[in-house]
Amino acid sequence: MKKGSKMTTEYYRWTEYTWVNPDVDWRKADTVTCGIDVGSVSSQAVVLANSDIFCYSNTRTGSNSPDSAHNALNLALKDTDLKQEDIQFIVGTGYGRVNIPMAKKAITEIACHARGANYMGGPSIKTILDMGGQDLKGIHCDERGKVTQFLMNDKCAAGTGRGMEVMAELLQVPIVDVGQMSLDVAEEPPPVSSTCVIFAKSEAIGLLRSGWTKNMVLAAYCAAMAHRVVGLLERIGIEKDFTITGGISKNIGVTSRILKELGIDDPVPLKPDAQIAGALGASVFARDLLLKSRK
Amino acid sequence: MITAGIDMGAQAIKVVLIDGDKVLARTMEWTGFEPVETAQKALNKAIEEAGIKRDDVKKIVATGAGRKSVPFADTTVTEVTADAKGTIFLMPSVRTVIDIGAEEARGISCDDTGRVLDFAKNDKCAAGSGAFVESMARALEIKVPQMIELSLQSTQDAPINATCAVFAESEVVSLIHSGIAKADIAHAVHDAIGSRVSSMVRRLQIDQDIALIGGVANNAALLDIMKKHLGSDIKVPENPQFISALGAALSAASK
Amino acid sequence: MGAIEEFQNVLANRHQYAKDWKERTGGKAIGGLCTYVPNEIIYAAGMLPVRILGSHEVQDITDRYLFPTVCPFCRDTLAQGLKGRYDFLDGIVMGRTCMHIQGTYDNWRNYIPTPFKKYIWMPGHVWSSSAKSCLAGEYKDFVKDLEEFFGIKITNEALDEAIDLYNTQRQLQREVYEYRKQEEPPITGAEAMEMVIAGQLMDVKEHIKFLKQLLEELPDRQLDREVGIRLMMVGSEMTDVEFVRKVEELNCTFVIDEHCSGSRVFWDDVVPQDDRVAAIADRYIDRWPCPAIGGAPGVRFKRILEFAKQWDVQGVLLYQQKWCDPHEFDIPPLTQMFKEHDIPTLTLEFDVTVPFGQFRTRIEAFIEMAELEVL
Amino acid sequence: MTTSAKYKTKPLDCWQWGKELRLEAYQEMVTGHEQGKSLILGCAATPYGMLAGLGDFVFLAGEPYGASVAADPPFSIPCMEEFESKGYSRDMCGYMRNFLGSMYLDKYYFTGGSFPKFDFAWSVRHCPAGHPKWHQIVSEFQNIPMNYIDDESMLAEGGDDEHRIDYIAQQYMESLEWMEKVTGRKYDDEKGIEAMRNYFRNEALWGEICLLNGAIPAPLDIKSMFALMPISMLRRHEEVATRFLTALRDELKDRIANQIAAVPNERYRMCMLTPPPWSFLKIFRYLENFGVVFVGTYVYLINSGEVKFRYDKNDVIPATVPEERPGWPQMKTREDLCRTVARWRYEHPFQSHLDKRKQEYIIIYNHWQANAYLLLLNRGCVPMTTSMYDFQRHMQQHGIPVSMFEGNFADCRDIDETGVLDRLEAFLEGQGIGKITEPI
Repeated sequence: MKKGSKMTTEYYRWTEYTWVNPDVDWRKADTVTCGIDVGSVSSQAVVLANSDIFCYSNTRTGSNSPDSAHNALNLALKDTDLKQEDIQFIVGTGYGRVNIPMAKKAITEIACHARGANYMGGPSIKTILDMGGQDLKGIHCDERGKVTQFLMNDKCAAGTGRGMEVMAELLQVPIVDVGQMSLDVAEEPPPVSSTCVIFAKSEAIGLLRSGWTKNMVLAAYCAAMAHRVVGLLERIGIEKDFTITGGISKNIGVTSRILKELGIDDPVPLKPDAQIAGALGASVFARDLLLKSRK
Repeated sequence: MITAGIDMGAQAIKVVLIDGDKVLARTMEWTGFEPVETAQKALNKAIEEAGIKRDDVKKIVATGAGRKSVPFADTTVTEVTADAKGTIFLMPSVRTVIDIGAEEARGISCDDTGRVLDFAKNDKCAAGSGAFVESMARALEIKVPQMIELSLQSTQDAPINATCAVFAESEVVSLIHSGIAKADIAHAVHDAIGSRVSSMVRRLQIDQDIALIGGVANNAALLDIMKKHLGSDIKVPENPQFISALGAALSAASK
Repeated sequence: MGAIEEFQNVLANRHQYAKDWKERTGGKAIGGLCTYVPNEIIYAAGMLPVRILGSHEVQDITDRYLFPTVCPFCRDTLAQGLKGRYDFLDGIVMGRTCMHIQGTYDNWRNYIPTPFKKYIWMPGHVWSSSAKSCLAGEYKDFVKDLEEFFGIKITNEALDEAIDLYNTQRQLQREVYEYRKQEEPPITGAEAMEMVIAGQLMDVKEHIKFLKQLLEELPDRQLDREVGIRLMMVGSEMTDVEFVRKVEELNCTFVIDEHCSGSRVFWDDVVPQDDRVAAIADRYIDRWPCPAIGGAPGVRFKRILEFAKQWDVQGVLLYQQKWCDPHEFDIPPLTQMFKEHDIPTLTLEFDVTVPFGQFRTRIEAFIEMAELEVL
Repeated sequence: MTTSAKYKTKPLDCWQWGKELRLEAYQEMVTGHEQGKSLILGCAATPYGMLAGLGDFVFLAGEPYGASVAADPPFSIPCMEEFESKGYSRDMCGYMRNFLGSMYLDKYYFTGGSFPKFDFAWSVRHCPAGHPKWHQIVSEFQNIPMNYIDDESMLAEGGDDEHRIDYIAQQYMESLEWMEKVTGRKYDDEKGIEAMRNYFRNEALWGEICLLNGAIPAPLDIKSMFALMPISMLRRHEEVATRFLTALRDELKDRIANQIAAVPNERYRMCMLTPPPWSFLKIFRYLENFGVVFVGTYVYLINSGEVKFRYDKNDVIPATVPEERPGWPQMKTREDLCRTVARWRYEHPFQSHLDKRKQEYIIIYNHWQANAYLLLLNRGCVPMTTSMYDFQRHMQQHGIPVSMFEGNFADCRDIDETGVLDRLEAFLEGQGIGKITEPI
């Protein structure tokens, strides 16, 4: 039982990265705060100097939260002269938020994503779709980025990052290429009938055997995923402006189809990075809490 | 008469060549994306191994999910029938056959001739299948064999509440995050499958010998748990993953 | 020992409690499925009414009896019977409501040895003018069956005493709920739950004794905890005290509830009349109904909203036992109703066991919405 | 190589007539209002003949409508998604989700035009909570009055039935008064009684027709039954239905006498308890390749049809109409009408006592000379699944082969078609039934 039995490359893996803002000197800042988002699949750390992003990182979550948090923070600080002890207040968020030793407070990713999206996209943003590793969240917030209502996917990781990874691995396609490939099809194939990771997998195998190209399968899967997400959003209702956060926000194959179904052509772009919304929001909260504690 | 049975599984294709009640060869290939070619390859290998010629093979019977797609098969038979036939041939005292495959689990009750009397399947849910173990292993960032070892070392119960494989995966992740030992999680995963499959099997009449077949039958941890759940010993034949193919080859003789 | 501890003991040793009671009094114990079983009549017969509840443990024993799309509560209760945990019962009584619990009763009567079995055909159209006489007829049959099967006599005196005791029990529990209106309730939601559930498991006289003790303790009972956000719990069956306790660790307190193992059980009294059984029947027709009693939700919705206002709740937890269609029907309109009154709601879908890790995020986020402190 | 018994076959002579009657009924649901008829929503088990007392009316039963929609996935899926987007759960009754979704979308299946507005809703609580709550959503959305009858006896046993029948009869009395109030019309007892007489007669006729399928070869197969049933389902109260069903019955007797089969290669007879998965009727065509004929389903034997089960004799015979039964009064007054309907409903309800039903399943199986049962574990229909495992056990104890599959009669997304066919093929192999290889 050899050949092709186990894939050698792990196609689902995306490369971890970090970013430092050259125009910000943290030593001049009155507050240096940090947010760490330990998600089910990826972890981010964002450091704010006053209200400016100083640096951030995006790493893969390991099987233990404290380590994942450390990795994320260390990577973020790697190319800087900032030390952990220089950070005045750290807020933890995400799946592992309760197990982040250096965090003074834990706040849910729902509040943090809203706050982070508000920071990056401005006060006009009212509806946020967060597509993470296993959770889908539809979030309503006010102009201050305060959550007014939210909805999460129930008991099923279908239509989430994990699902996409399984597909990438099955089709042996680098995860970063999935979105673009899914758009390179002559015409849109019918969506796969099941977004359940396991069944979509067997369905995909069936389709490939019946002669579909990888692109067609990816298109069908992205479409099904988008459809499921839209179903969730319809239950919470969409208000202008709309934006997407989380890992899948980088998968144009899914996002473009979601926007098409919703009839939205001008989603608010999130700069510098939609995937850090949670950690960024946590960092903003950290700053609020720090200032509050000084009063 | 020499006959061949081909099991067109979702993950692997298996071929068994028999002459009457004598097994001449067994081969297995990963299904890949051209199953028909793979099947042909596996068959040729088997013929080679058996040291016979293609024309010596008088009848070919295909079974398994992809059984209808084999152009060179004379006829087909469902996995349920094949499982029962193959198992009874090796273990005549068995009346209940449990087959846990990559994507579906089956419980079959049959008579002493291998005729199927009743059966239950959970083909709508992957939670009771080999794929479940694999995706859980992925969540634990270990390989399946490691997971089996760990499971056997478990000391604590950590029940997985989820009934859906995908959801269970997120639950496993949260168990990891809440600091539960990997061994106990591994055990919980096997227990989740074990309880699903055995509760399905318990819908059949079980009063005599039980056999576990299919690739997963080699999973000592799961076997252990199945025994506990069914409160009975469970027999495992040699080469359990070849039973369906064997059953198909046997049914060729009768068909 | 404080009254709450007493209740907790009964919960922890519920089956032993009933066995000891039988031992002590030489009386019989009758299990009840659903809240339309008239405890007054069972108690008047000198027997202990025991509400049959689940244990919230992972189980697969019911899978060959009930299709998995039967609600978790009904599967969990049947599992208890199949595991022999209720083998001390001398009888089981079912009050007709939804199909799910009827499935539980059907399998119970077929596969769990129980000497006395009674199915009470609860009228599902409580607004019909003949509903009361119909239920009175059912309850009179029930009295007759008890008398014949156990060779006893249920006297008017016994009925009067039982009616009086259960009205007292209801009255005292409502008084305890009054305390939950306070800015700093002296009793948590989990504790209140333990009180109400215990009342469905133990001898009403004894329950009353502890209720009185509790009412003496409450005025100067100090809880060393933050009240946090004031929540209401609305749904079908809820006996998972552990879940509620964990939720209340997240800076919130349940101050009121509307569900079939909480206030819905005890809120309405029996109004005495010459025909005692008819009086009891009237109570079960007039009480505010379970959603499985079809049509017009007005009654239930109105009271839910009144509760939310009187107890000054800041948020509502709507929980749904997966597959429970009667309640599924009510959740969207309930959500809408609260929305119109600016009370946020969080809906959670329950199964036999609760994946708290998953729910935690939603509950915390829900509480954060109400916490201005965070912003 | 298995060879199949060959029978003559020919289409039904009254097929065309039946088709017209069926289309008329569906048409009326659209045009009825313009013709000044009142349009009333109910469910399959509502004794809607009583409505005739209010004058001309068109009756739309929720379940058959939901079934028609479900049979057409491209129309059905958007309906269900619309319903779910309102926050309702996907595991609720499939008929209802199709019906309400089509109401919310304001798309009426039979015309594609807008969804009918009803004068009022009048349902029966035969699946506790289900139908009254379903109609409640309609009455709130369309702002129309609703009322319902509670009469399902399910597990009622022992004790005195009279107070139950009183209660049901009283509900009918109150319903009629309520109808007069909400429609402002005077209720004509004569008309109501007359229509209910037709209703009873046609139920008995349809029941008798189902029983005729006990003959070998079966003169009628389940697909034709599903096509003809709407007449007994939707027009039970009409005299024209009596004429049609009588003609159909006589033709079937004639087919039996001449050994004319519905399926020429019949060699293995199966029956069901429930409706089929409406989006998946091809299952029956597929099984004909194995020489399998479906001879009937229990649910349409007792719902939209009536038969008499003789538990002591272990057999089943055609039913008589209530007024011809010993001890039943002639219907003269409104009280008689309500009392008769109440007693009739109580004695043969949609959900009769489970123990009785178990016995009935065996009796009808034997009457139909069937070889096996096909059971559908119907997601989202509690009354039809709750005790299914128990029924299966009971059947197997009586030596009946049972094949069971999980699916949904009204939600195509819940059916794994290849999985089901695979399962059936395996089951038939166990029964020694393979595909018929020689051309039919």
